[in-house]
Amino acid sequence: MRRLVSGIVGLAALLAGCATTNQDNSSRLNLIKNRNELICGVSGKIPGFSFMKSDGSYQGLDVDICKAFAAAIIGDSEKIQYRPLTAAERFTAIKTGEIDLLSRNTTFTLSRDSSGGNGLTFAPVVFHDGQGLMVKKESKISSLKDLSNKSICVGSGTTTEQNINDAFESASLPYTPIKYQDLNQVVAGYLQGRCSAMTSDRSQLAAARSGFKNPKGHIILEDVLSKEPLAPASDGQDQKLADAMRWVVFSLISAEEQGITKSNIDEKVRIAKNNPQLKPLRRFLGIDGGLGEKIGLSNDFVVKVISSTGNYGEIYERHLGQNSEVPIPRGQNELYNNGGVHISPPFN
Amino acid sequence: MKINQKIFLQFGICVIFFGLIGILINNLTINLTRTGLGFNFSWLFKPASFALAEHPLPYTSSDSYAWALFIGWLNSLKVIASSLILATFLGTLIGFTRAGKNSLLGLISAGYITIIRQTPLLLQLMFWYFVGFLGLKDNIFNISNQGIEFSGLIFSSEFLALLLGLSIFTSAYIAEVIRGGILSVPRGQWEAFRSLGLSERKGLISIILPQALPAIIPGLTSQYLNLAKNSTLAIAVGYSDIYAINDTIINQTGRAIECFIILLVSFLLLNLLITNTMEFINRLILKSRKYS
Amino acid sequence: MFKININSIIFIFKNLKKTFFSNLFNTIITLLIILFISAACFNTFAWLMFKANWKVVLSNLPLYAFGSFPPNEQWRPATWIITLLILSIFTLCGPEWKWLRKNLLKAWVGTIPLGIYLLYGGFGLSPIMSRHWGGLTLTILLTVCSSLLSLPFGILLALCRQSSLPLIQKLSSIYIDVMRAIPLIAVLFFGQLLIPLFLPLGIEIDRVWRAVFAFTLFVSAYIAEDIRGGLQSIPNTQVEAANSLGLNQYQVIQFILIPQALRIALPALTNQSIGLFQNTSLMAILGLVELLGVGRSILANPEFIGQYIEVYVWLACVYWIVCTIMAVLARHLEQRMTINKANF
Amino acid sequence: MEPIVIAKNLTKSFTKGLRALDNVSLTVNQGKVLVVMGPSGSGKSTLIRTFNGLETFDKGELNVLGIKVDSTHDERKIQKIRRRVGMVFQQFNLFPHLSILENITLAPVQVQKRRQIEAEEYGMYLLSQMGVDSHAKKYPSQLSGGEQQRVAIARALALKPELLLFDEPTSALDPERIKEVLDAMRRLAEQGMTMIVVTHEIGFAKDVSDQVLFMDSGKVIETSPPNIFFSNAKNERSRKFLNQLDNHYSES
Repeated sequence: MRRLVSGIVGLAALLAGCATTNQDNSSRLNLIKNRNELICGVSGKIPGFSFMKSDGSYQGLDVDICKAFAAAIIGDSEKIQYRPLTAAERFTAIKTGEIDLLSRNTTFTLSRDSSGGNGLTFAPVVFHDGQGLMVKKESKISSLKDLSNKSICVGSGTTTEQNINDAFESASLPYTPIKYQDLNQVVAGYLQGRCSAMTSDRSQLAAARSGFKNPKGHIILEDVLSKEPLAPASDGQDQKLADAMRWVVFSLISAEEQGITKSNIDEKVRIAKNNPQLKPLRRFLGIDGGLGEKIGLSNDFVVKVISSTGNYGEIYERHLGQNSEVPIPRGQNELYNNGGVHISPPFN
Repeated sequence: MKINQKIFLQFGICVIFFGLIGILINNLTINLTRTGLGFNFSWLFKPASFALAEHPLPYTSSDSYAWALFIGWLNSLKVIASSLILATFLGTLIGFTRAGKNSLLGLISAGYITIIRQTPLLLQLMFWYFVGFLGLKDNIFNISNQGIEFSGLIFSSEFLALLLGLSIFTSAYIAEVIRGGILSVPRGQWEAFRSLGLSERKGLISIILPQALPAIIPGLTSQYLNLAKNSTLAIAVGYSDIYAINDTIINQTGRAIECFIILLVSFLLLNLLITNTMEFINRLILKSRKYS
Repeated sequence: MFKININSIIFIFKNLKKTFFSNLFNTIITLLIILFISAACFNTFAWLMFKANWKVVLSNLPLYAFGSFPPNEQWRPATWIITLLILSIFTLCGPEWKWLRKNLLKAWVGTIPLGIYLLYGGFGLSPIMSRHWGGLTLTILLTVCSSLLSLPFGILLALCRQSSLPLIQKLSSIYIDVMRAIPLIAVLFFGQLLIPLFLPLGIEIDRVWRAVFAFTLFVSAYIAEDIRGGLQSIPNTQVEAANSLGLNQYQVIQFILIPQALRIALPALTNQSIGLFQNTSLMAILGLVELLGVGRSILANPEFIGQYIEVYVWLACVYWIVCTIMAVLARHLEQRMTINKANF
Repeated sequence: MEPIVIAKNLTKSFTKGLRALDNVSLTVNQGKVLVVMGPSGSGKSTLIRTFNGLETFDKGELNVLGIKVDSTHDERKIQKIRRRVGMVFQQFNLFPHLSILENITLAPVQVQKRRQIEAEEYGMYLLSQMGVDSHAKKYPSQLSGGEQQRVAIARALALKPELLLFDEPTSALDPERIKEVLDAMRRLAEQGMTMIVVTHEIGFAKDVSDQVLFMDSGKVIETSPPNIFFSNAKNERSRKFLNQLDNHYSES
């Protein structure tokens, strides 16, 4: 009997050994190109960032970032498969290769970025946010202290949950967290009066408030519980994909800085081609320098990106601008030379 | 010859089976090393750093993940135990009215059963919570959308919605089990107690029900097990049961495999608890029948 | 189920009268119940007609039905659903039993490849990726595929559990018992998030099929137990009779045991598939945009924030109608079967 | 005269030490009808069930249609025997999920690999022989017991067997149905079918059988031609048994 068991174990081990896949340094970048499709993890439930329209398509800032990546990597901003993900499953989805990258209101933090933590790598921040609290005007709550012993509606499995805990704990205020699975449940809980306040990123609070019947009846408290720089992320082991993502985001910012827009990109390319002196512009648009190849993309990736999504300012204006459904003042999301914090390193 | 063949067949199947498992585990280890997570349980003793709305035992966010999971398990147990009692009560009541003579009540309970059985539990839970409990605007008899305060004890509306949703859903199934049990008692028994002059109610309780119990208990057990499993839908109404806490922890630590194993073990334990209790009850019933 | 003819109404009224007049207590109870029910009905009606805002349902009907399937290709899932409906009607008022068994069964099995072809496209239709599948279409696809896949699995497991080989018997018992002990959502979680961890790099299974796989793993354990019950209630004399005719072990299983076990287990099996249909709603928690998932997605649209009561009521109605159709079909099938009821 | 069944010293004991078969030896020649009688629990059923391998035995030898079987119970040999030996059961044991015709054609098509049409033709012929051909499309539960038993005989005949075993074929039937089954069996005997019949029907045994074998407690007590057995049984126990049977039938 023992011989039988050891034989089985041995055989199983042998079979397992045969099945070991060759661990070369192949990047997901090639996989995406071969597949001719980008699998992009989004939330699908956050107005302004990613939500489903009545025709079933996704729309929002996060979605446009996905499109920019698809344009850069594949050359076609429509070749995307969107995966709506819950907050809880998003990192597992990246680690298991279920999605190529994540563009889903994800806060850039040390433990998520590090190999000892969640093992991701973040692209540059696409939206600077901060966690806030929204309360009803009639409740006369004006600061964190007024929320002592009150219930607060939180989305589960997010940094918001941790931040609110840290904030109340450091102020030694007791509170009751009511945890829901996604934002519209948090909104429902808050509107129905289950909680005295709801907490989320301030952008999401604003977005949610814009959909309320009486937006003026709700105020977002001045207390900012945390910095929430939201950034796309990919698997930390995949340096090539991370590089590509990083510079696609920078290209959006840099294009706004240089005044290159969706409508004038062709014009700019023509000008750059005819003027050998415009060295920085020629490098940026991939006419000189071969920058794109260095990060595994085509040299003219910037042209593809801008002509399909426009620059960062255009994307912002489309989904979060004054005339959009979810108006959020640009504030610190302006460029560095305009009072904000977005800046792109040089394309050299 | 025959026996050898059998051993050979089993050996072959073993090789294939364990080989497959070997391949899968091998893939898992490769994938886990790739993600840099590895496989261990030492994180269980790090501080959880999230708060819980409901904790039957003292809990703060600086307690360990293990303690948080245990609290979750207790929360599950709490809602399972209480809805088990409520569901049995409701189910028996509806089962009786369904098998009883009052046709109006019978019609109502039949309607109740079709509505409850033909819509998904998840939807029902969300309905009870978001529409039912959160819809309560005023504070009547200490009932508000914050929950119910009952002589110092506070039951949150999440707990109550889950309790109510699970109980109502399970009661429709229990009612059918009870009805089946009652119908399994020979018609002659009804005639017998009626001819003795016993009232319908008394006859049902003292003559029919005891005889129906052996047919009812197994069905009841499986409904209880279903209830326990369905309690994991707590996540949809914001109640911190074992699954919801596992979910939060997976999100914070990324330890999906470990958490899944913990979930498996906790449910195997729950199952053992329920089946053994029911078996004990079953044996008690059988014993009492022998003496009588 | 709701066949009410004049006679039965008269009967009900007579009965009502009897309970109504039998004593004061009953009278009060009856009155209270009637009062309560009519109040509830009136309130519901008033809400349905005047208070509710049905725009959230009406303007999103294609979304509920087909998810984000491209509008000009929506005839494809529509064709499939209509085919299923027509088949249901045929089965309900079907002709002779024998013809029914020979051809309708094939037709039902044939709806799966038809559905997959219509959804995926290819061979003359433009290909559509599974990310576009959603709504009722996806719900039905999940139900139909999982139930038809889990049937053979369940039969195999049941046979293994009855096997005379101790090892196989143990393995399948462990599988069945463990599967029946854990909650469905855990299995679906496994399917969505853990299966990729067990696959080598570069091999991916579509998330819809992973859901189907997880449902199959789960449901087949339950089906196995139902079939086992059926197998156990087949008297041993049937096997003896078959043996005496020279049928070998496999022929006995194929021609005698499985057909009879399936007939006995039929009510349990149809209940499983109705349960499965309802349980596909759990995929909404795990991020698939099936019927409930569509509802949740729509609620995130700034235009419809906070209108969840309408959405829930609407979804409950859809689920209820489909489940009732399934239940009626199932009962019809069972009645057809009882004509040839086993005489043991 | 070729022997179809030769049993030598068959012995089978149950776990409690009781003997179901105790040193049973017998020979049945081609074209002969052997009737086995005995009180219930005497091992008659066990005996004929060993002939097509439904029961095993511990000691002894068995030769059916030239195929030798011993206590190892070789599955392949038993399969060969079963293809050439038909059996009719007390409870008919028709397959309830198959129509009458399907019941009959199943084995010829699946075991003997005959063509469906051919099997159906022959099946219809057998059914008409048994007088139940009008029920071919019906299901077993729609037939009376006697009809079912005649179908069961037709089913056993469908494999064109060289030996037919009957295990109390009439004891589950109403008295008025017994005759139609016995008549069918009589006709088979006239056509020269070799048969081993466990039955309590004295009339049938007297008229049709060539030999009567009397068993008690697993032992063969007596083997005699019917005229001798019924008029002048050698053994005390046989006589007692016959007396009881007579009483029973005169009462009923």
